[in-house]
Amino acid sequence: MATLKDFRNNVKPNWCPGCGDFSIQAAIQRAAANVGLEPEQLAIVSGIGCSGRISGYINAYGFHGVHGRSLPIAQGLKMANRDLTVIAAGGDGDGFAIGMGHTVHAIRRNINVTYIVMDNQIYGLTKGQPSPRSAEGFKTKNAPHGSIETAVAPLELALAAGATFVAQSFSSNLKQLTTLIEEGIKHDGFSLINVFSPCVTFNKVNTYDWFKENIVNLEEMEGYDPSNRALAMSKLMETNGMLTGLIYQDKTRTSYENLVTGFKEEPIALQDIKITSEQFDKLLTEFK
Amino acid sequence: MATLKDFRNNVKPNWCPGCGDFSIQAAIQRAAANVGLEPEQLAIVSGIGCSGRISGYINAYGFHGVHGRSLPIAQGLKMANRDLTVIAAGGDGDGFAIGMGHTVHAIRRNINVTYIVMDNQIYGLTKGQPSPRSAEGFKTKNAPHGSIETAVAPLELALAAGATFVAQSFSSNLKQLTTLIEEGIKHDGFSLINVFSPCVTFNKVNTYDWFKENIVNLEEMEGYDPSNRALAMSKLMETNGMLTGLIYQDKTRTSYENLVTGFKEEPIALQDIKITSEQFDKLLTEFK
Amino acid sequence: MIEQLSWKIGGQQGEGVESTDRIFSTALNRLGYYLYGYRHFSSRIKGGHTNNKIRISTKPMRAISDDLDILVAFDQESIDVNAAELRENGVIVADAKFNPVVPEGVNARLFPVPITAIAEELGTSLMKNMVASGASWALLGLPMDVFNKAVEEEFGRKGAAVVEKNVEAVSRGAQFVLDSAGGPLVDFQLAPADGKQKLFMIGNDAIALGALAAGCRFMPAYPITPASEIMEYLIKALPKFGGTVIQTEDEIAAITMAIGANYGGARAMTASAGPGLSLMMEAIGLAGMTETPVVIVDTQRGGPSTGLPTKIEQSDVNAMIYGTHGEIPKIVIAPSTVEECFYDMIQAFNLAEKYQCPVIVMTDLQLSLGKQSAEPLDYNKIVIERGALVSEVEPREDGSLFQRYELTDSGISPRVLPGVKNGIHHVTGVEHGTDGRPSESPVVRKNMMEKRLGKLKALDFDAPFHADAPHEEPDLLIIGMGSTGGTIDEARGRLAKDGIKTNHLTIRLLHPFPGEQLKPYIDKAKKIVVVENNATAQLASLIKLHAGGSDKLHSVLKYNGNPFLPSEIHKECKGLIAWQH
Amino acid sequence: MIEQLSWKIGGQQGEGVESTDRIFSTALNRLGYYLYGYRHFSSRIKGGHTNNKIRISTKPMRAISDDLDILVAFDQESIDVNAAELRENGVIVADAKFNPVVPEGVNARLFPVPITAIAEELGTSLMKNMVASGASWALLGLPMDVFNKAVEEEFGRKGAAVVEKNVEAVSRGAQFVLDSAGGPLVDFQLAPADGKQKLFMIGNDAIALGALAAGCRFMPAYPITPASEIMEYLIKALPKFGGTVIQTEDEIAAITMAIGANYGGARAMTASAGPGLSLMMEAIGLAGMTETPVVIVDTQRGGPSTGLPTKIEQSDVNAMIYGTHGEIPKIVIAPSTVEECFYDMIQAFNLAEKYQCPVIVMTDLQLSLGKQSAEPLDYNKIVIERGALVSEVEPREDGSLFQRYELTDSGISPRVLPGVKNGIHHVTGVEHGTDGRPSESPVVRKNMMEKRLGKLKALDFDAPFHADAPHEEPDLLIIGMGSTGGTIDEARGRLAKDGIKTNHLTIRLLHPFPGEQLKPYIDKAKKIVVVENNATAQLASLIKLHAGGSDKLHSVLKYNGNPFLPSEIHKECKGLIAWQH
Ligand SMILES: Cc1ncc(C[n+]2csc(CCOP(=O)(O)OP(=O)(O)O)c2C)c(N)n1
Ligand SMILES: Cc1ncc(C[n+]2csc(CCOP(=O)(O)OP(=O)(O)O)c2C)c(N)n1
Ligand code: SF4
Ligand code: SF4
Ligand SMILES: [Mg+2]
Ligand SMILES: [Mg+2]
Repeated sequence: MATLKDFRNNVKPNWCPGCGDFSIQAAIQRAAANVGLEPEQLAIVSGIGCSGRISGYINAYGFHGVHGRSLPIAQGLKMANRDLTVIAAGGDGDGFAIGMGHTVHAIRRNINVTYIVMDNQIYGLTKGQPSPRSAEGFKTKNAPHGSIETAVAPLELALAAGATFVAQSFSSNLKQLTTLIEEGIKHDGFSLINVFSPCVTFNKVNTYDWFKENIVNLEEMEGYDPSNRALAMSKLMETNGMLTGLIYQDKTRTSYENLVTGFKEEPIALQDIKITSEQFDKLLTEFK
Repeated sequence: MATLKDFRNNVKPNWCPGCGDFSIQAAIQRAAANVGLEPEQLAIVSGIGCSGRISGYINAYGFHGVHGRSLPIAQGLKMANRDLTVIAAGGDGDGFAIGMGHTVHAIRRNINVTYIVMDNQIYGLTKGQPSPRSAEGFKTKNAPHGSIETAVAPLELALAAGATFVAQSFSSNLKQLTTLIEEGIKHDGFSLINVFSPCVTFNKVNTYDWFKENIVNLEEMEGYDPSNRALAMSKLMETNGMLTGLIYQDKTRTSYENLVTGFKEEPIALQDIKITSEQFDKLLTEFK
Repeated sequence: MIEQLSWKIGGQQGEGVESTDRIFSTALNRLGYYLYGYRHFSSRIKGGHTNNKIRISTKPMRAISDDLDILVAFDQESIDVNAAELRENGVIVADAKFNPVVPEGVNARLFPVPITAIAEELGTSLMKNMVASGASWALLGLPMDVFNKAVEEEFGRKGAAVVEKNVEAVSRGAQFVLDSAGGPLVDFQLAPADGKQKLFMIGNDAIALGALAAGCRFMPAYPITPASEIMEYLIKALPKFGGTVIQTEDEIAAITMAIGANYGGARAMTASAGPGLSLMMEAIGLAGMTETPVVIVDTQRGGPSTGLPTKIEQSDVNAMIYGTHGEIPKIVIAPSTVEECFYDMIQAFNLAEKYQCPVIVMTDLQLSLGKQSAEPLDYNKIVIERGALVSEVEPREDGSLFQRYELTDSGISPRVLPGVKNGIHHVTGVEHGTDGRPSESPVVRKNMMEKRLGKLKALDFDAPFHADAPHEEPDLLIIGMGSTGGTIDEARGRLAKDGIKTNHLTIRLLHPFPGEQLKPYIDKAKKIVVVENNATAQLASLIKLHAGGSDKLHSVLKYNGNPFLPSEIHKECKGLIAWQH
Repeated sequence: MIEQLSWKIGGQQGEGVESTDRIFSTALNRLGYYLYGYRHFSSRIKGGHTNNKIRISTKPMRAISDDLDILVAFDQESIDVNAAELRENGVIVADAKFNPVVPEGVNARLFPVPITAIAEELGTSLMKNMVASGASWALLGLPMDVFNKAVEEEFGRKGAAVVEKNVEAVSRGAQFVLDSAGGPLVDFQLAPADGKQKLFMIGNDAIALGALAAGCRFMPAYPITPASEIMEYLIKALPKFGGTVIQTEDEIAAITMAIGANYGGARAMTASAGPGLSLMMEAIGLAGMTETPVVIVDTQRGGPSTGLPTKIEQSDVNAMIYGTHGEIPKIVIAPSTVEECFYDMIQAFNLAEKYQCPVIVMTDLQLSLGKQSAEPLDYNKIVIERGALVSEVEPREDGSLFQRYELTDSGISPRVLPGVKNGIHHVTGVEHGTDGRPSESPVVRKNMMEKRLGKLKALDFDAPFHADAPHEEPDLLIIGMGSTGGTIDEARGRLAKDGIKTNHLTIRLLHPFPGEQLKPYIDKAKKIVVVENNATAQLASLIKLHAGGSDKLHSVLKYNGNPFLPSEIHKECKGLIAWQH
């Protein structure tokens, strides 16, 4: 069986020292080993951004696509080969700005993909513009007078979009993060895991310390029931989205692939695709 | 002062007889007259779909754009000329499928545009495919085995996205609809009004009768407080989004235009755009 | 006895025009006639004039006729709009309900038939289509049993009572018209057909069927006219083969999902028209850069922007060839018949995997939606070639990645699918080295650009163009693409009668353009006419750029939304010869 | 005394390379030297080798030099990577901290300077840039007061103490290196500059400034390399003029918002690079179809897909010209200098409103990001022409709409802005009649296509190309676009020394392509070389298609991510002459 080190490759990430993304990479590697995957059974589809480089830093199949489209690529991949474990990962700009439409639709479609948002509340790679996750008043180069838009509340949005698995974590909490990724992978459907991942270079507001102060950890909350959607929503609204932990999971639903008429257990990619001449003749009768 | 008939033109809509969209057109015309607009002060930006034709059926400036982009066009227009009343209108496919990203972002940006979704839970113009608003199990030509995706909950999404005005109505309730559009126009910020508008040709499930049976009218609910966001959210979740009326309004926030540094009362489109030579010289110093 | 005839049914959209055509022409197809259909319709659901026209012929025929023999009209508007097209002493079968009038100046035989009345008597006005097609059939004096059999099949599963009602409607329509006309029209007696079984389908059917036969098992797509039928067919068909269609949120999701699925090893495609194609541009570049196979169908309609969604145009050629930023290998092919729609889809999937690049299959609205007779499709031509696909990989000791982008002589590298042991590698739209990892090295960059763009140098494409070139020294070389071929051929027949010798090339590979292979034809030609449904002569520009001939090249362009008529091409060509002689 | 010199600073990204360059070159600019900068950087934030190179000259000079005179190195990698570029006996100023070593085979004068040590002694290693630039300045023997004044201005608002610290860092660096070198380097003594005040800016600055001057008051855009600086400048500048920038959710929102704003009467633009351009294709068609002015800047970078985001390429030409589906009028212009970036933006906004269509302004990464000296910009050339904009409309009794798309001889129709009384009309991306209402009439369609596409027939564009054509019968005609002009000119200087006569055309209007105007040059030329930064010779294809000359046209292409060097063009051209003579 594969171990953690099997998911490591020899590439040195080009992230800034101290970037939150390192821990997310580590958590994915750990989670993959913990759930018993072999490296070739895992595929990571990523977006464009500092975060997007992650698919190249884990020893697994990796697809680094275009900005904002990691989710449709990941869903296509999963539909082609449902035997694979497919993780999509990318930045908050990638998933909540240009990719927002796909994010909402991937959630409601509920294909079995685990989506990890590496949320630093800023655009890292393009050097510090505000992201849809930047709080109102947040000042950066591209918003010298402070952002005047309301920040996106990704988890509330996800619940509204019909999510079956919603979690949030913090890159410093490697243990929680690893467990959540494991749960996400095991979840039968689409899982969204938003991860606070400080950008040490450009984001001088949402720092490690800031998160430590502001995070409300569900693990420390007595009797929270993650199967209660209304509760999840109201807790999120109460805490201004700063909750971490497993916020909501619907175990009663099964994933999209299992609902598709005629869809087989055997992945499309492995099926024999040549039709027989009998099948062909039958198809032609409609046109006679 | 302009009256209802000033907002009528001599074009016969090409909608099917009985289509819900007729009443939405009438409601906009009434609302425009009621709030005291002159036809030239109103601009309607619409998407592509049966619904999208609406901008051609009202005597006002009309821009019929491309599929899914009515909101950015409308926002651009409002930024150019904030004296105009700008209404964006389009189908549920237009706004919640291809346009979903723009919808979420227009909501959080909060530019003073009134967005009317003509929600027939189906794609009309392309002849009856499911829309993101089609309920699970909904059968159409393009989903002969029934839709297997969770329907979009637009109002919950809007609240999650930070909406400052969220309303819903039914094309048969011309009075309520007209009032809500008036309120939307008067609201200082972005207003979303989702309108159930039966497609009599392709949607055999969500019919006039079906809506009459399933709608929960807030007007009949004692003591509902539309300024309470948490309440709005929980009522929506309780009623599976079938609430009509003014669901939420935040009157404490002002619209985006009023928050922009340096933005003037005088519309950009009417300002003198030639800079003076003194201004120019000053600009050049930075490059010396 | 005549060899061919044209028939049209007109009415309001949603009124049964489509189904009247369907029943009538299905029955004709059973008799073995060659059919070629054209639909005139608008971008609205109910109301608005619509008409369907069919050419019926004893010989293969792929052109709309210039004139019209029989017009069936559900309303006066249908007469007013279409009567001018009727040939001298043509026939109008019209619903008696609206007191049809033949417009002044038109010389036609009018047969009012109580179409609605009969249908309503039998229970529902929906049966208008039966009455109208029955009347048409009877006027032609065709065997009634064949028609009834078609009706039986159409309604069989609704039970005998329904079949009976419909047969009754047919026969009442037939009887009424025969009584007024005094029997079948002698001048409309069609010579017997060859009786051979033909397929009767639209290009979109053939595309969908071809994709299925090619092993396509996944189609993410977004509805749009005139592409939607491809999706609709596969929605029904794919589940029987373990595959599925996903109606995505937009075209960007559709193409990127298709790319993801192809990366995963499925054969996946998407289809759209101009607006969707434009939205796919970035992703097409991704497929090119990552060397991921993907097949995209563009069913061209009137552009630009939303344009004329229900009208023909061939104006996306440039966008297909040049549309993405940067430079990628890409193949653009243009089937010109329904049969080619089928075979080319198989070829498209094979090429996409062989050359590991996007393949765009281009049609136009007429080819996509015009229902027509097709030769039986040959199962033996369904050959699936998956290119350099590697299913087993030897372990490597050195911890290196699989060399997915290995530099080879052909530029084509071994491809392995996720899931395969020892095959791990990286894929990115960023420039990359042989293992797929990002690289900014100028040397790597140069090699990779040359590898990718060089792949198509040896492109092995079956028939980059068809040459129907009987003349050593033609007066005119006519070049076209897509649906215009049959119309050009009909015009050529007339030109031949005028003593003008023509050769005809149909371009099937638009990119990489077969310039070198075309050159001999271009060089030899005295005059060249390029026929295309657009305003800026896009095909002609490709020819000029890649094969020369600009000094003798003339364009015949049509961009008013309608397909070419044979007479138009005939006239233009004749004028050109006369003028230049 | 020498006339020109080249200097480079190398280190890790985020280490102060940029700021060292900025301080050093700003001071040089003050002295009136002509500067031409080049940035080598990667798509990552911290770490990874980066270097900035500047050409310093007493005369106008717009090319990177082939070799290097002085290299300032913050690490050994910077020496290893760049030493080969050093000219014989060149100079390396390196941080003593890493014990710098001159690579074998390189003959250079090494001056280790305790750059980090001095900076840290003075309080922070951030001051490395001061020490390094001070040392460079001193070696050249340039007047210290000018440098100190530049430092003062840079830090003035941070207070006297900070200024003092920095001046101290400068002088310590200067002193140290002068001690080791025994005074300024005699062979690096630059002749005095002309002392005239120049602007020192990147193309993106000039574009943003030009937009502002043109009256652009709204810019919706999405960040991307190498376009972001345009947005950044306008974010700071627009609020002072009542305008604003919106950072949108994506490029589709950016362009459609810009279209909405232009429809509303603002002058609005957006800017992006290849990936964004690809995403805008559908909306560009909408602007064309609705005849809405809009200005789009494409700062080309290495493609395809995400490609090489920090490297130069000129490979979006085809996408800009042909990228949307269907056929629209569109103008594509290519400034070739920083000054033109400014003036062309004014022209772009005027053309967009005059011809009521999208205008794409094309640059490349080197033109957009290379910081260089520019001639003073002329306020008097800021002329704003808003075309057929109507601000008052007479009432009409008949209830008809304003004829927004009136058919006129020029094809240009009166345009009225929403808000104007009696101006109500409809706008749609669907084909439409003169009042803007949808129409499927073939006649209307034909008229409207011809109206739209005909508008640009009379395009009045200032200098579609520059001709530097001193020779009646040149041996070689060299054609380029964008940032390559200066490099070509430098190569031409060397060719002249070889006795080869060259003319040089810089294409500035890429679409509609000025084929007819070019023809005389093409026809007269014996040989033509087209120089472009791409792999498929996109400019050459335009020339072939519109102006001919394919038999004598040769392409010099570079697509490894780096800009051309003068020597490369010189060699290729010389080889061509030799080989073909
Ligand atoms: C279509 C397109 N637009 C813009 C860009 C430029 N771009 C690259 S990454 C990025 C955003 C980065 O922010 P985020 O997604 O939050 O990732 P981070 O770098 O913060 O991890 C942008 C705008 C691009 N590559 N493609
Ligand atoms: C980019 C693009 N994709 C697809 C289409 C085709 N199309 C036109 S309208 C429409 C959807 C219509 O549904 P909706 O928005 O709900 O409007 P309705 O007709 O129901 O009012 C589609 C898919 C298009 N015009 N443009
Ligand atoms: S810029 Fe920010 S997000 Fe990017 S690598 Fe550096 S710390 Fe991480
Ligand atoms: S198809 Fe449906 S939505 Fe469209 S006009 Fe008809 S009833 Fe209305
Ligand atoms: Mg981010
Ligand atoms: Mg709808």
